[in-house]
Amino acid sequence: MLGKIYTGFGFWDVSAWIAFFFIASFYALWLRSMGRRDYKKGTDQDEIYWSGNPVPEDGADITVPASSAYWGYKKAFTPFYNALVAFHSGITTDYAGWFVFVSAVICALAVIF
Amino acid sequence: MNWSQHLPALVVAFPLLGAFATPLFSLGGKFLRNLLFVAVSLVTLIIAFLLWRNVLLHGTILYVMGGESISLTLPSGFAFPVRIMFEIDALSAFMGLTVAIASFAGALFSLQYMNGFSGLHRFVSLYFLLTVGALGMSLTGDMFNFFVFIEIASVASFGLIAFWRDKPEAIEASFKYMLLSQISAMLILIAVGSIYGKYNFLNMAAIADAIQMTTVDKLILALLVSALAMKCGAFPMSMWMPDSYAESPSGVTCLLVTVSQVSLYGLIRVCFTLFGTVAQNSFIPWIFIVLGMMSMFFGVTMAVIQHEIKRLIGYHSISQVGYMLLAFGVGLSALHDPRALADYGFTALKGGLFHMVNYSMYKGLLFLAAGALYYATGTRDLDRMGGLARRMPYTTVLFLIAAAAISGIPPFNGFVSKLLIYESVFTVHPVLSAVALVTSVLTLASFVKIFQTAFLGPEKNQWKSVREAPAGMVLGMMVFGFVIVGFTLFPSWTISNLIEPAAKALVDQAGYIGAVLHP
Amino acid sequence: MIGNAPFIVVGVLFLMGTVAILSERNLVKISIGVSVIASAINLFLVAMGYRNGGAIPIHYLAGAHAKVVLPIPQCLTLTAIVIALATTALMLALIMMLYKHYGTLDVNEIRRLRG
Amino acid sequence: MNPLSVVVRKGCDIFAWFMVVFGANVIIHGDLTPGGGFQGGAIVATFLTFLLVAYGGNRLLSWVNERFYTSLVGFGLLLFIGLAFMGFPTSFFYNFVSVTHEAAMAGGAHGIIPPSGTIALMDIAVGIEVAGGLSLIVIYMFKGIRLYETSPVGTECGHDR
Amino acid sequence: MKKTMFIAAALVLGGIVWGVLDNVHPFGDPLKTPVDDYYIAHALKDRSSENIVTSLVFDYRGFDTIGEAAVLFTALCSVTALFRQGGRRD
Amino acid sequence: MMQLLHLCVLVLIVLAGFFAIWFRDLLSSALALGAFSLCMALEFYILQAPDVAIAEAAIGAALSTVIYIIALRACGQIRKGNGGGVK
Repeated sequence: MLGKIYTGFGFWDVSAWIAFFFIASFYALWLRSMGRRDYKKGTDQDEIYWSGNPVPEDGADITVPASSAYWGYKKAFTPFYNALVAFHSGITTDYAGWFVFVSAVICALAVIF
Repeated sequence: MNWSQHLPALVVAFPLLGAFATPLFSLGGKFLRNLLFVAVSLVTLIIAFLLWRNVLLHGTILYVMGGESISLTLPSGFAFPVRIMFEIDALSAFMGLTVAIASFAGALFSLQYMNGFSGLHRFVSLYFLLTVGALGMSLTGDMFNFFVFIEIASVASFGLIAFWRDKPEAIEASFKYMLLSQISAMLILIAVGSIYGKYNFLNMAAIADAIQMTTVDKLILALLVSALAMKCGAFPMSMWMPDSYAESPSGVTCLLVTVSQVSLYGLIRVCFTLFGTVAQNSFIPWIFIVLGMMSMFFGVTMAVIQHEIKRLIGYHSISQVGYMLLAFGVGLSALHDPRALADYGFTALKGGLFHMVNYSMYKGLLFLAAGALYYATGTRDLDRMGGLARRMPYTTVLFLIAAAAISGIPPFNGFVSKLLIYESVFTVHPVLSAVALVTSVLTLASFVKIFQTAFLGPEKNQWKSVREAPAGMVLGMMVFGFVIVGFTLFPSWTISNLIEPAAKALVDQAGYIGAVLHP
Repeated sequence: MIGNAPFIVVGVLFLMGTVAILSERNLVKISIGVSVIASAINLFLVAMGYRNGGAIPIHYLAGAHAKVVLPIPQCLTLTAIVIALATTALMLALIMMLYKHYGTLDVNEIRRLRG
Repeated sequence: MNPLSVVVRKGCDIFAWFMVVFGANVIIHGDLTPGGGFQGGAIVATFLTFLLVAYGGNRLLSWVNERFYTSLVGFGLLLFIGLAFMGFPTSFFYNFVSVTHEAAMAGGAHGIIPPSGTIALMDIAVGIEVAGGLSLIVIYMFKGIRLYETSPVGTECGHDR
Repeated sequence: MKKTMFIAAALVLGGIVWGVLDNVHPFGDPLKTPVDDYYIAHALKDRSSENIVTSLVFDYRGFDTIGEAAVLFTALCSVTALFRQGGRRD
Repeated sequence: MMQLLHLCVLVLIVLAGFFAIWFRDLLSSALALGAFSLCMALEFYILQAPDVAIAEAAIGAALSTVIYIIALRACGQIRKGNGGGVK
């Protein structure tokens, strides 16, 4: 059941990973038990460090929206993404056109080779 | 009468009977209809499982529709099959089992998920017909029959994608898919007709035996490859995929994913078995590899910037299909060389097939979890979600399992199949492996994004009253979760019992032909 | 005399239908293009099964031992015709719903799903 | 579509019934003459088309009974797949009542069952199904126009809260 | 620009499809007909059906026909689901 | 003689198909499609396929045209009379 899978270069064994999982979790628990005991809930230690940004009022939702995730990545690849989003134009005949185009290319390759 | 002989016909006929009987049963009220829905799906699953076991024990099964006896393939004096035939080798049975599992889980999920809609008896009929189409595509041994089943599956999916007809986007997505799929159906029909005109056969094994390597054959192969690659979502023709996956009801989406996998099955069946020697020596493997690389890379890069949950997961479908195309392309290029096949080709095929079933399972689970989120919150926009982990613990855990599996985090099953693919395609060229690794990293990044924005973080005031999804939906998700965990914990059992027979059946063209022509 | 004329007609019709799908902007015109392609393929299938001097594939009309045109393509064409009708009806139903929601039949304006 | 003049309407009345009879003829003699279940069913479905052209859709919709056509479709389909299932001891779709031509010529096919067996019976089943199904498609497309004219968009909200 | 490219692709595809059709076999002269000859010889003898096409549709290739009936039923279900009367929950 | 008729029908098919696509007015287009189907049925009859000819005449020429006209009416193209004038 829990045998090895040979991939040609090496092998894959689940039991090793399960053992690794237990060792890693014990290590994490041990690290956690080494932590400081003078942490107190409800004091200043709980507060978020706002670093000059405007502090939201109490009860407001403070989550990072998904559109803001990987902002730098998106900024760096703006030209690429402009072209790619323009490619997904939403026009049905364009989609059909790409399909016909790829079919024509594959058929032309079949004639050539 | 021995019922186990008739399993191949029953596995298609039973859900078909269910579809035809649904209008009758829905007269008896909601309970009877739901009972039919679950019972027929469950029985189909059981039949598919028994069929798979029979194939594993006894080898390839033939079933002649309307023949006088089960073994009748050759009427005396004529050395060719004259009737429609189901030819079920290990690969077909494996696909049928995958479809049946996805169909059962989606049915359990849809019971509760669809409770706000009207016209549900039509939904149940269409759902069964979609199952029938996918099962028939994976089991049939006749080209025109394959076309008919592909049309059943397509028409049922148009109806199901547009089922929420008061939403303009649903109709739009359905129309886009319909136009593309009609063109592809026409191309398939031209190809089937040309094959018939040239060789006078429609049976796959007989065609595979008679096929020659002329230009017309290559053109027919090219038409089939482009049409089926569109159906399974290779990149420049894949724009319908996120649209229709995002707009269909979630219980249907998990089956649509599997139907696209069955189209991929048709593609490899055509390339490996039907056109065997023609395909492997020409440019076709490189078409597979180029399409696969483009699908992987562009699919995942589009997914990273999405902020609508089902659309994001839909773009991942394109990139995951790219992995399989890459693996099958490498396997196809190595097919004519026994040493290369033993060296890396067979591993690539195993990885591709294992990834196919893994993908069906975890992508189905992801779509179901997204549907559960939608059911609970009423929005699909990730910007508005947040902190749902406390309110929906089961969904969170199941989503986490599926996300870890799709991102290829060890020890989940997605990692195992991706490892097989990486190491085998590395032998052909390191660039292929590098693109696959980059894709995997970006996949992980986008799923971290979903998990962080939807489940983690402080609880939003808007979602204080959100409850966990109903029991039926959680049960449907658990079916997939159970399968994923099983594959994760017992990969070597899975590979030796499920994947390796299928891969052997894929490369064994002579066996496929011989089962029909030389019984 | 007639040569391969039916096959040429099939090619021309296929080309006309494809060009109509790709270049027209009206959804109904696009669906007419799909119908034309479907009919072209039906013609292809039937023309492929024709034998010169062949008779109708019905025994008492053809006579006992006459040469008969091939029956399988006609069987396939029957199936293909009904499938084409079913998909045409569904496509027109979708077009009706699209017009209801978007108020237009122009394909360039029906693009809420993009990006 | 507005109603046409009296002459056309009367003509359509008569011809529509002729179409039904002709379609039934094509269906029943499917195994003997050109035609069969699909063709006959489509001809029978033109009955509704005639009435639609003659009387206009709004009057037609007040006459037709959808439940009747739905039950036709269900009955035809269940009969078809039931006949297919009845071949099961041998195999799915086995033609379990047909006799060979010699036996039929020698008089071995007495009784109500035709010598071609399930071919003729399935013809009838498919004819019923196709006639009902095509009529129902036309009816529902017409109801679609009415839906478009009367009800506003977005009445059904699904589970959107 | 894009449109021109697509039309050119359509021309190429149309030409290739015509090339396929033209080279399958000459019109009116099928090269191989073993399966069809089997049907022509056996349809009347085994099944006593005068019309070969009907015997093909409902007996030899009957499984295709049930698929076709299923396609029609599917389209019917889809059309009725699209034009259903909304608001009623059943 | 028969071959001449055959050629004439083929030319008619191409013409009807061309007009079905070329007409700007959608109603004319749909009717041209009906005529196209009728010519196609004639061609099937010439090719010795009466079964297919009956099916094509009943389905393609009658029902399909009616469905097209219903759809055009639903889209307001008949009463407006501007044909395909969405451009």
